[in-house]
Amino acid sequence: MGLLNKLNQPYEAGGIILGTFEDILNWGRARSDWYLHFGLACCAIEFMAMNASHFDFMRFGTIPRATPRQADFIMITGTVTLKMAERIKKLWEQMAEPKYCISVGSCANCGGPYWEHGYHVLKGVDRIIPVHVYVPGCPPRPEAFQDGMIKLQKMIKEEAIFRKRKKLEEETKIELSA
Amino acid sequence: MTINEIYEQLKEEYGDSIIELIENPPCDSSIIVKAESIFDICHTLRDKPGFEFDYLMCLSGLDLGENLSAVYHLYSMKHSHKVVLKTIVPKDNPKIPSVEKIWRTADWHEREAYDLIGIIFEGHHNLIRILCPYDWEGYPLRKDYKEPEYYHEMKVPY
Amino acid sequence: METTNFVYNLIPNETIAIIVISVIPLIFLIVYALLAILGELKISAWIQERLGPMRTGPWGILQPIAEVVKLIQKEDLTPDSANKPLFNLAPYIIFMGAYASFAVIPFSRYFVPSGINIGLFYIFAVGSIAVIGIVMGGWASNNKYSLLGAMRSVAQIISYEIPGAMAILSVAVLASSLDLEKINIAQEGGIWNWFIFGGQGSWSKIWVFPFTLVLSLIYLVASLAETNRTPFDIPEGESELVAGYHTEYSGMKFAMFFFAEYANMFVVAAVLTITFFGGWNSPFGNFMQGPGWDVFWFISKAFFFVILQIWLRWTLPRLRVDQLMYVGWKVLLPFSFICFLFISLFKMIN
Amino acid sequence: MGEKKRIELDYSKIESDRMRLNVGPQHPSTHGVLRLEVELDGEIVTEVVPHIGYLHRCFEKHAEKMTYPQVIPYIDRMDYVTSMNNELPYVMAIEKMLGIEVPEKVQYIRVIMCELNRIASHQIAVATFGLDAGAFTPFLYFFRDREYILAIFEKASGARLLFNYFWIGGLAADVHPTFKEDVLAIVKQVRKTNKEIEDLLIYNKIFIERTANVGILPPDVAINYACSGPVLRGSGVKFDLRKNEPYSIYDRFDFDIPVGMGEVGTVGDCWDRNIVRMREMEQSCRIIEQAIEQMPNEGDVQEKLPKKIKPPKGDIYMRAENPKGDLGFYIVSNGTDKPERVKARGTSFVNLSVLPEISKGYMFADLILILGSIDIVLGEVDR
Repeated sequence: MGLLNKLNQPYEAGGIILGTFEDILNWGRARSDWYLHFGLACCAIEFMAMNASHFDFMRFGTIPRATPRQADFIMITGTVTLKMAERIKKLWEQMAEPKYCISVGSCANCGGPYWEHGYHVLKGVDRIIPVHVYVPGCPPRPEAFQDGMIKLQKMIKEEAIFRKRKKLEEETKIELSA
Repeated sequence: MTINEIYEQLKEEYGDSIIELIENPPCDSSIIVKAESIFDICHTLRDKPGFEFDYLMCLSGLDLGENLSAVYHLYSMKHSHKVVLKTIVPKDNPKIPSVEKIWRTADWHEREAYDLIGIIFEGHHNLIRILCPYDWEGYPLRKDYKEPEYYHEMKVPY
Repeated sequence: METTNFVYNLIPNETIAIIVISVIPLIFLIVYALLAILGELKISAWIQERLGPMRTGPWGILQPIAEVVKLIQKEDLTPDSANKPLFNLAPYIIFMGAYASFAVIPFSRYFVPSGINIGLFYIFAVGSIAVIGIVMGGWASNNKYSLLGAMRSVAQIISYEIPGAMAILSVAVLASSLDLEKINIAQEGGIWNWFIFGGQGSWSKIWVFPFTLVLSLIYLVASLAETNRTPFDIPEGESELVAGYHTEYSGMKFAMFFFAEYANMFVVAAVLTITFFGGWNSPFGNFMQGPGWDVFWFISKAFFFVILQIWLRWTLPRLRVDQLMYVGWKVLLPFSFICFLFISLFKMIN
Repeated sequence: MGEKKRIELDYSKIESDRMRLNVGPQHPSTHGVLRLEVELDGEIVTEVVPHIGYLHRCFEKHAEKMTYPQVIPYIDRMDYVTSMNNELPYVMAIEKMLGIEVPEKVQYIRVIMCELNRIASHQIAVATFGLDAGAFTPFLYFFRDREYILAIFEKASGARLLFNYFWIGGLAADVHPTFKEDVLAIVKQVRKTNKEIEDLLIYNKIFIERTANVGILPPDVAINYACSGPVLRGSGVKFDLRKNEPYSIYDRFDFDIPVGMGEVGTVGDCWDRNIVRMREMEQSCRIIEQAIEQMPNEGDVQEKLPKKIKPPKGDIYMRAENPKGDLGFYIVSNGTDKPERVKARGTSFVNLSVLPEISKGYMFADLILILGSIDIVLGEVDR
């Protein structure tokens, strides 16, 4: 909606209100992540197990959506082949902002066991779409999935909505001084 | 029926088209047949009483270096006997008659062999790539295959 | 007994009072929708031996609020090839259809937003507006899945409205009125006077009981179909049509569909409550009867049916299109006609 | 409810526009990354063209570059829900070429693991089939139980999904001391859940209406398409490699082959294929119980093998009964420690090819169910 655009004016003052407001907005986005599950291979089965009663992915406030339009993050679970890569790119483009990506499993991260002779395997989904969280493993245990989810939530919570540039500057200053 | 009996009977019927019987236990024995007559032989094997190989277990393509080869593993549900047929064709003219009309399951097997090895099955109704993308170049399972640098602007090697 | 709206007593100015009266259902609707979403998440989790959302607030009870906060921030996509005016209009029409029904729903004898004498008729009329929104959204999305979903949905809602209406009509016959308040008042005096047991009257009403029972079941089934809930959720059947008619919607527009679905669930549950289950009346006669209890009884009965819908959703498989039509036209419709006929005869004899 | 027959449309009499719909590769119910090009006349499917290869990971190319034991992890990743069963024919083929007899204890552990994995695989199959029909809850009940089975695998091999447990000439490691009790407890739990699912889903009126008389596969067509496993048995053909061509030690156990009988519809419909899976779980339980009883406690789990495994020159085709059907490996050895060619006869690959044949003339919603009843795993289709 247009709400964000209006608030995104370069205010100089008003830090507290915007800061609190930012926290609330970030809280909402971090706590209610609907996902587009892009099940490709073995990791998808682990992901199904993760959705099931033992691990219960919905505890994190996630709801599976079948259509990319309503999803907040895409979960790439499995080997990305060259034939598939273009579809993933298309789906990523169909998703509504703000959007995130979790790459699960060695195959999606870097090609996994297929990195050497895999003539038809894309060596890492980050070659076509931006990835926010990598979950290693072949396949990762459900606990690793949960850790990835918590990492994503943490990342969203610390995101800057207003005065992005200023925050970035501060962050780089801290990094440089450290 | 053992593979030797099948070989004898086929030899009787087809003569020169049946080249030889290879036996090397503990591995499988196989009958090497000429590529041109594979359709007729398969037809006989499926329909003639006593053979009745109604089940095509597997159809594999092989790269033998100079030649390409197609291997047919047949099974009979009625008599529970098996036979392995092999055909060898030169790499520059890899044409084998399709057995898709005999066993419908051969449809996808042949498309796969065409896709990965590059054997052309004559008489197949829809011989297009099946596993690789339709615009893929080369036959990946050939020994001399080199993977492409780029596919649709995506880098292929690591 | 003439009912009065307590808001008019509180606020002398009529214009302000009307605004307040129309806002109260909206607030109720929003609160209810948040509760229902949480209920859906939690009930489904309990049925499936899970916990459901746990990390947003204590026991995850703030989950629906987080969802709303998020949906507000989502980008509002309009596909390039979509018909933009219709695409943007559709969610509002659907929501309007659901919200307009609240104008006549009597929460208590002291709070009836608009006491018109054709309440039942009105609910059915505005309920059908949603169909226009669905077909608009489905067609304007320019997506084949949306179109298929919208077409299925229209066929389904229209065909299930008839048995539903027949069921409601028989109540109108029993109560001799289409006015929702009068229907409520006609069921006063304990559980035996509810229309599921034939309304007020002598013991001879026991003959009506099988027919009213069947009719209330018919209405329950038809209402499931009208709100696109399982086992009749084929318009948005996830395993076939991705997300049905709202496949291309994102952000707040999708939230409108979402809200409208839950609002519709409440409307059908409320109609069922009013027509067959005594509305605001206490099941114990004069015990626990009063202005406050009215609201309590009405809402708890309606929530029971909402929970029933959620329960069914997580238990049953989905029907197919042709089976759905079969059930609607060849099973429910003849049965509802037969029951209606008997109830009318009974009313004539009495 | 309504008579559901395959609808034959006569286009000489009616004129209607047809719509081409693309289902997949990202679709909630294509069981992974299958893409179907569907031609619809209203809701009726007039043509289905499956496009596969979206998960073509070229396992066969890798196998040529690896030594024989190194191929096993790739075989795990082929049909990733039945890894134990995948490994079995491969190691049996190499063992046969090398002429190795594996120890008695290993045979029993292999059989028990395979049967447990068969149960786990069938649980996923029935669960996702229910999901296709819109029933979400049975899915979670099955996955709850599957976790217990995975716990056994994890205790034995250290992995939850892709085990690399069957090695040539034996096993990677011995089982846990409490193995027998754990397995018997699971068998009990599986039976309990199956009862529950039968009440909740299998004999549900709506479910029967949806699946009976849908996607009928006649036995002769099934054999001609070389279907196997529950797809073939659902059509009433009593064929199971464990009985017809016993490998490993399957001839020592007493069990039945369930076949589709058309109890609620026609022989070979979706319901039959599904019930065969349910009943096979029971038979697997029987096999496990017998195997646990007969299994020796003492013994080694690994045969002494040369450092480099070099099977003699030649080729071998070995097949075994995978949960999804008969899985075959055609292995060509050139006498070195790397195989010349490993070709896998993917069960799902062959079973899937029958889909266009049996889905024409049904509704679009039925197509999804027919696909679900075939129970494919795209990892094996595309390899």
